[in-house]
Amino acid sequence: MAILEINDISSGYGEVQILWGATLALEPGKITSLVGANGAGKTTMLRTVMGLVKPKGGTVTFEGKNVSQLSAHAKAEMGLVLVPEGRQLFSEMTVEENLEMGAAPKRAKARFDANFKRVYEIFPRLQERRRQKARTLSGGEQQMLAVARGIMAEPKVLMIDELSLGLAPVLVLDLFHTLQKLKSEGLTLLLVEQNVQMALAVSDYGYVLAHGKVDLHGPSRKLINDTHIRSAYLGM
Amino acid sequence: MDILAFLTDGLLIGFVYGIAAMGLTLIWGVMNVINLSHGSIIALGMFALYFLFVSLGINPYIGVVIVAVLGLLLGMIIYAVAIHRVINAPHLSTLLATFAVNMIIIGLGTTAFSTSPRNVDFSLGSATVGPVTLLGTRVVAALASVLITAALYFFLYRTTLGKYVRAVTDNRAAAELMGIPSARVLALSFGLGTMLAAVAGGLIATFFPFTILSGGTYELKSFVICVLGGVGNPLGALFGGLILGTFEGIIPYFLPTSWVPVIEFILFVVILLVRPTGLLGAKK
Amino acid sequence: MSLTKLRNPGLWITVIAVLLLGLWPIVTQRASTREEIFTVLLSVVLASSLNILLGYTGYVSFGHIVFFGLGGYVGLYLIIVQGWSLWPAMAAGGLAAGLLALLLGQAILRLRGSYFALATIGINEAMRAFINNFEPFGGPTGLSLNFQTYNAYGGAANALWLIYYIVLILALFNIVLSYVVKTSKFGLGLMAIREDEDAAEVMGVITPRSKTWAYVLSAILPGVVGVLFFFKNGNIEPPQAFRLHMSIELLVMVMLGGFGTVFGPALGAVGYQRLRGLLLTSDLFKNIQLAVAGLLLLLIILFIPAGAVGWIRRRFPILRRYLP
Amino acid sequence: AAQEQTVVIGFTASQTGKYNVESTRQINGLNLWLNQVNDAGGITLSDGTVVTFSTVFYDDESNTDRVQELYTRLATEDNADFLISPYSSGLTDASAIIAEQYGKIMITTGAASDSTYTKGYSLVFQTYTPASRYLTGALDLLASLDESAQRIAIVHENDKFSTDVSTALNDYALELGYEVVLFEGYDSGATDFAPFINKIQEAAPDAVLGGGHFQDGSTFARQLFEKTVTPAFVALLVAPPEPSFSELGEAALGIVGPSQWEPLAQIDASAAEAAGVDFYGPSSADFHDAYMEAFGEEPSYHAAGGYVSGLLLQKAIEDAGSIDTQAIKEQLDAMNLLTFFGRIQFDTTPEAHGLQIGHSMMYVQWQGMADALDKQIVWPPEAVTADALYPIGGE
Amino acid sequence: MILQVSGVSKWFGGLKALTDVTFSLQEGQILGLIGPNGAGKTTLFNVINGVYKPNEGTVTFRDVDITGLKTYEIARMGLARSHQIVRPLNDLSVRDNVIVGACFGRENNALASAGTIADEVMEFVGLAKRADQLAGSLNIGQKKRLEMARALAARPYLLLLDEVLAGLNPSEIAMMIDIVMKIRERGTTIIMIEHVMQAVMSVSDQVLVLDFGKPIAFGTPAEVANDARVVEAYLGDPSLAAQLLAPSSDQPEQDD
Ligand SMILES: Nc1ncnc2c1ncn2[C@@H]1O[C@H](COP(=O)(O)OP(=O)(O)OP(=O)(O)O)[C@@H](O)[C@H]1O
Ligand SMILES: Nc1ncnc2c1ncn2[C@@H]1O[C@H](COP(=O)(O)OP(=O)(O)OP(=O)(O)O)[C@@H](O)[C@H]1O
Ligand SMILES: [Mg+2]
Ligand SMILES: [Mg+2]
Repeated sequence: MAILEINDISSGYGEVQILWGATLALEPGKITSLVGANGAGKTTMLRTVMGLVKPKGGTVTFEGKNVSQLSAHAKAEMGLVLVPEGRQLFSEMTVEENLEMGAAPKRAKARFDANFKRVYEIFPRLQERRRQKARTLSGGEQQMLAVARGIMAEPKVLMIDELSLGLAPVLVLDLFHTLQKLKSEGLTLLLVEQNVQMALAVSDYGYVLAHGKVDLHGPSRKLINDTHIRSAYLGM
Repeated sequence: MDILAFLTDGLLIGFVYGIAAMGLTLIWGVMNVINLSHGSIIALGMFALYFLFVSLGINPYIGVVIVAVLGLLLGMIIYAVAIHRVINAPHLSTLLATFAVNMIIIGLGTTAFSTSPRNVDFSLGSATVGPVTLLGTRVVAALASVLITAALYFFLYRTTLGKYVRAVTDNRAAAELMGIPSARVLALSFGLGTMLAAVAGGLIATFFPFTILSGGTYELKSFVICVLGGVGNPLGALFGGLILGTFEGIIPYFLPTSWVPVIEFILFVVILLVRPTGLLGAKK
Repeated sequence: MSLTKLRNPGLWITVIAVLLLGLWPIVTQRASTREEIFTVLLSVVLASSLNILLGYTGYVSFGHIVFFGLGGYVGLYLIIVQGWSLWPAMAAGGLAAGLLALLLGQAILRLRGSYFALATIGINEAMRAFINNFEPFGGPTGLSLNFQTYNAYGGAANALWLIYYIVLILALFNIVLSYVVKTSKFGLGLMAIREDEDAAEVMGVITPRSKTWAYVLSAILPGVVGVLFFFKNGNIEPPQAFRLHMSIELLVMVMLGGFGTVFGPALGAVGYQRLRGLLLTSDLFKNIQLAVAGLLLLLIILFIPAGAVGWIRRRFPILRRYLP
Repeated sequence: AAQEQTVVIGFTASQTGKYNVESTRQINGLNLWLNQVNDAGGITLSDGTVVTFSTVFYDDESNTDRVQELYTRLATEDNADFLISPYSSGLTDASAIIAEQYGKIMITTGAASDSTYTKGYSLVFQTYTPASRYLTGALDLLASLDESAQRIAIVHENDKFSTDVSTALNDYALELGYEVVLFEGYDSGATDFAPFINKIQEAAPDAVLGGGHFQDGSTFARQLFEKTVTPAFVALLVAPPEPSFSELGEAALGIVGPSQWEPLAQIDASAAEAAGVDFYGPSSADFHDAYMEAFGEEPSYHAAGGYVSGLLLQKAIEDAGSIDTQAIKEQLDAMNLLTFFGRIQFDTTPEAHGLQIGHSMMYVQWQGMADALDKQIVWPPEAVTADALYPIGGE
Repeated sequence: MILQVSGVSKWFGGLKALTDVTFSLQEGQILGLIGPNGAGKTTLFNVINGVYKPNEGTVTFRDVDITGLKTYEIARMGLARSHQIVRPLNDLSVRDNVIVGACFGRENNALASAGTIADEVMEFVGLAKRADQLAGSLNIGQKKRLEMARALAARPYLLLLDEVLAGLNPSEIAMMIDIVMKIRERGTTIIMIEHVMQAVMSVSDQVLVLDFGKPIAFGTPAEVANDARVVEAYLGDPSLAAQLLAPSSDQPEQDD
């Protein structure tokens, strides 16, 4: 049984339609990656799932419940959390306050202290900067904070848009290891990545989005080794 | 005659200015909405207190508490009806919306109450210390504003709900993604700002006569105070109020009273230029 | 700037719309229509001027009326006390306003966002309070014009028509001006400032200079029409000359019509002033006109927050060309 | 057969904005007059036409923006035959230009400034005692009460009306040999007079005169009392004659105020006889009762001003026997009579045409006990209803 | 020598973001600027183009000391940059955004000629199709390209690129690299900050590595990649570094 099902979803901005009936499902406890060219509609998909963009058609089902009509905060409350593109930090609040805000869902409160400790372990740099305003962090530090804030929400499904964006290589490697660890603790992950190679390497299953539709999907291993796919979809 | 008297009178009124400004600075700093209905809401607070006192015979200080509750409700209603739709719209839409609300309140208020002055005939007596005469009502108002400032500060910077308020203002979409019900939080903030305005009105009504138009003066002063103290900073509002009050108290000692506004506003602009984020620095 | 730009149909649509409105009382020769349209055209000038600062540059001025008031005072002083005629007095009013903007611009345009808006309030109030104490301008009593002054312009009736023609010409001029500014390199720099001042600087826009000139440009015509208005009004007093409320109404007009567009502020001025005018004189609403006007305004804001022209531009992108 | 004609009276009222209260009372007064004339069957002109009256009015929102627009509309679209001024001198100045330009007679009320009438108008007529004589009587009163009073403080709202009044008062005081120890204005929006009062205390005057409008005046009085600063004599503009001034309780006690008209002053036909002029219209008492009945509140002098502005028009029409502007202007120019409002006579010199020269102020004072205050006329001597309380608070 | 940075330090309160950074750059070169997150790379750009005034040290651009000049003065001297956190002029069209760059940059073009330049540059970076769209409605990748286009339109002598490759997929990266090479061919000097190693290593003539605000290595890509301190601070352990650098072999110009 999939934990998150996105069924035949269509959406766009104003008159412009971006998604044309995309379907995808996440297996619980697995890492799924969603790849595709620039402008394919990956970000739009995530925003639509969260309800930041109103779907024009299709449904989103989370843990068997139809959540298409719920607001973003209600979904976050249920454990469906997005680390958005462009970070979207609370720029005038400190690092620590940003993390606190991440723990807004009730379910996150119980594990607040543990999560706090954990994200500082993953990103010691954030601990050093904890009283600094998010606005003044370096690009990479902001990215760390965005991911850390997502983890603070104690999600059941964590969707990350462009995890590796602007991070130093050493950190990217670390981070993918951390994701594996989170997965082993039962978290379900959806990664949207430009670093296709790496995304497919850590994920169990992959979807390829092109022109607002899912063109292709399958176990990551298969995708990554298929030369046709590599050249046609992954630009490799 | 002692300059002390000038100073004390200025400070006492300063507390009240501070609390009148606090609602404005809260809504402005926290929600980034410049609330042009601030003045008329202050006036509604005055009228609410007046009717509670005159018609129902309720003690003004119990009245102020009732006024606070009414103010909170009114604010949430105004938010839901007039502001929610445009809170994320570009540019100054919210400014226009509150301007329209102001027109409605003043229009209806004038029809209902006319602009004839009302007076809450209530006194706590006065005490004379040396050259200084202290009025009971003003002292109570000053104490109340200190309490309210402390409470507001605590709320915004120490409680989770208060932090949600700041988070929503900072980045509404992100707040939603983090599970913060942004619409409710915004309504609450606006409600709080309105509540403060109404309470300020209620307190002022205990010692000044007023009309439905009286709020305008306090609105203007509130703008000045927001700058002195830094927009969005409740402590700053109190501080700014005290400075303004002190100016108003002291300047007449040296100069003709009619120069008070000239000096006051020039100083205001100068301070703005030297310390754009307020004397205390804006806390956001 | 090239002449081909002046062929833009959008400019001419706006000019012709205002011209038609302006000609209406001239054709009908009805004095009361003239007065109604005078109020409207006056606002067109004020709102379009403000738009150069507010709409193009993104600086919100709450106290723009200070230029109107100062211009009016300088002009009336010269006419009444120094015996000047209307024409040089108008020029002097505009000049005074422009100079004030130039001086202030250096200082307060360093402030951003709300802080600038607040400074403009401070300046308006300081000016009002100062003139209240300034004896040459009559202090609180203000200045008032002798009825005989109008004789030099063919009597009061003729003077009122004359003033009307002038304001019509100024309104048309202002629209062309704001179009020329908008489509110039200078205007592009202003809009870059509006969108992101720091980024604009990084691209080489000399922001202090551009902002100051925008401020000056937006101040001159209000100064000129200030002289006209108070000359027509016959007297000037500080609270009327520096009425903060009117500043805010100007903001409303700009926003209502469409922030940053050429046609928008004119449309907003017409819409707002006629709405108020009609409510004031309507038998049904005149007793509660203020509240009704507020309600209508609120509905407009809630349903077309980008202003009429902004809304059309967004809704029908093809029309953008025609609505600069 | 008798023809019938409706004469239209046009004006703007401040239904919103800061002049709302005064303006509303003024309009109430005017409407009372209008209803009374119409109920009595109108006025019959010399050609037998019966004239009745109707009004057209708009809200001027207490500011000049649209005054000219609206008066032009009244004069040209609504075909108003006669105009009444808006409330306040500033708005009246703007409207006078329009009245004069369209050749409409305008009776002004609530517009006290002298300057309006020195600008060359020929059709504008003032009902109020002008600002230059508004408060001078208070000094006469003071002189009659206490010859030793020497030091006076003049404190006023910094607006046109109050400044005009205070400047004239200052001149008069110097002329009488008083020492003006403080002459200072305060901003129109002022609510806190504490620093101002401190200053007064420091100057230690025998008398304080000045003020502005109702709200600042009553606030000032209240704060004087609360700060226990009580000069022997306090006279304030506008506020004290208002019936609701008594809501201040003890703080109102002893405060003197100039009034254009007072119900207590029994002005009727017999008074006219004594003065050797004609009397016209209702007596003070009749007006008072009729107003009470119509509006359920005590008439203030603004209400009386509104009423009398219509009454003067009526008188001029009757005397002219026509509604021709020129004929009526002549009647107004020649007018010299007593009404319940007081003497009425207009200046006819070109320098100050239309300025009110017949009417003069009365001065009232709140007396009695704090919870049962009475307003008494204390000046001029011929109208006095009670001896002035002096000094305030007793020796 | 087009740029000379000598002894530059910048601190924010107690935090030393840059300490005594010194380097110089030959005309026509590409300098890669790398280092861990928060190393001070963007801050260095900000110091060079005048956003921040350094607490110590000087910046000399084409033999003129530009330390402490305003950003617009520096821009007009022929120094353009892109922003890591994109700053599009949202309510202007893509074309107008680029025109701003052309108008106010070094050449101080008139509107008409700026338009021509803009069209050319948009074509160059692949934004031509979006010319009339509002900049605010672009997605991140497109905004990055817009940043680049605006900077290019200024026809600068020196171009500072802050992570323009982030968020692009491999084929797009290849295309961008192509663009960068072409810019250099035109004679523009470039400093680029990047975390995409294959790319920096393949285009840079020199690489400067910052760590905690201090330069820890400076040299050719190969020298830097083999520097032990760089590997430790930035790339991770050597085997991973090798793995990272590996794909660059089958990288070049495999466009589609
Ligand atoms: N707010 C918006 N308004 C209008 N169009 C938009 C908006 N945001 C994105 N688009 C357009 O929608 C299309 C899809 O964008 P989206 O961000 O979903 O792509 P993506 O797959 O996430 O791309 P990338 O890999 O660059 O992040 C793009 O063409 C973009 O221009
Ligand atoms: N305005 C500021 N106030 C305080 N600290 C700041 C400010 N700007 C930057 N910093 C800090 O300075 C350090 C250097 O930041 P900088 O943005 O230069 O890093 P960077 O090398 O560009 O990193 P990244 O690769 O993550 O973008 C960071 O730790 C950042 O938090
Ligand atoms: Mg994306
Ligand atoms: Mg950086």
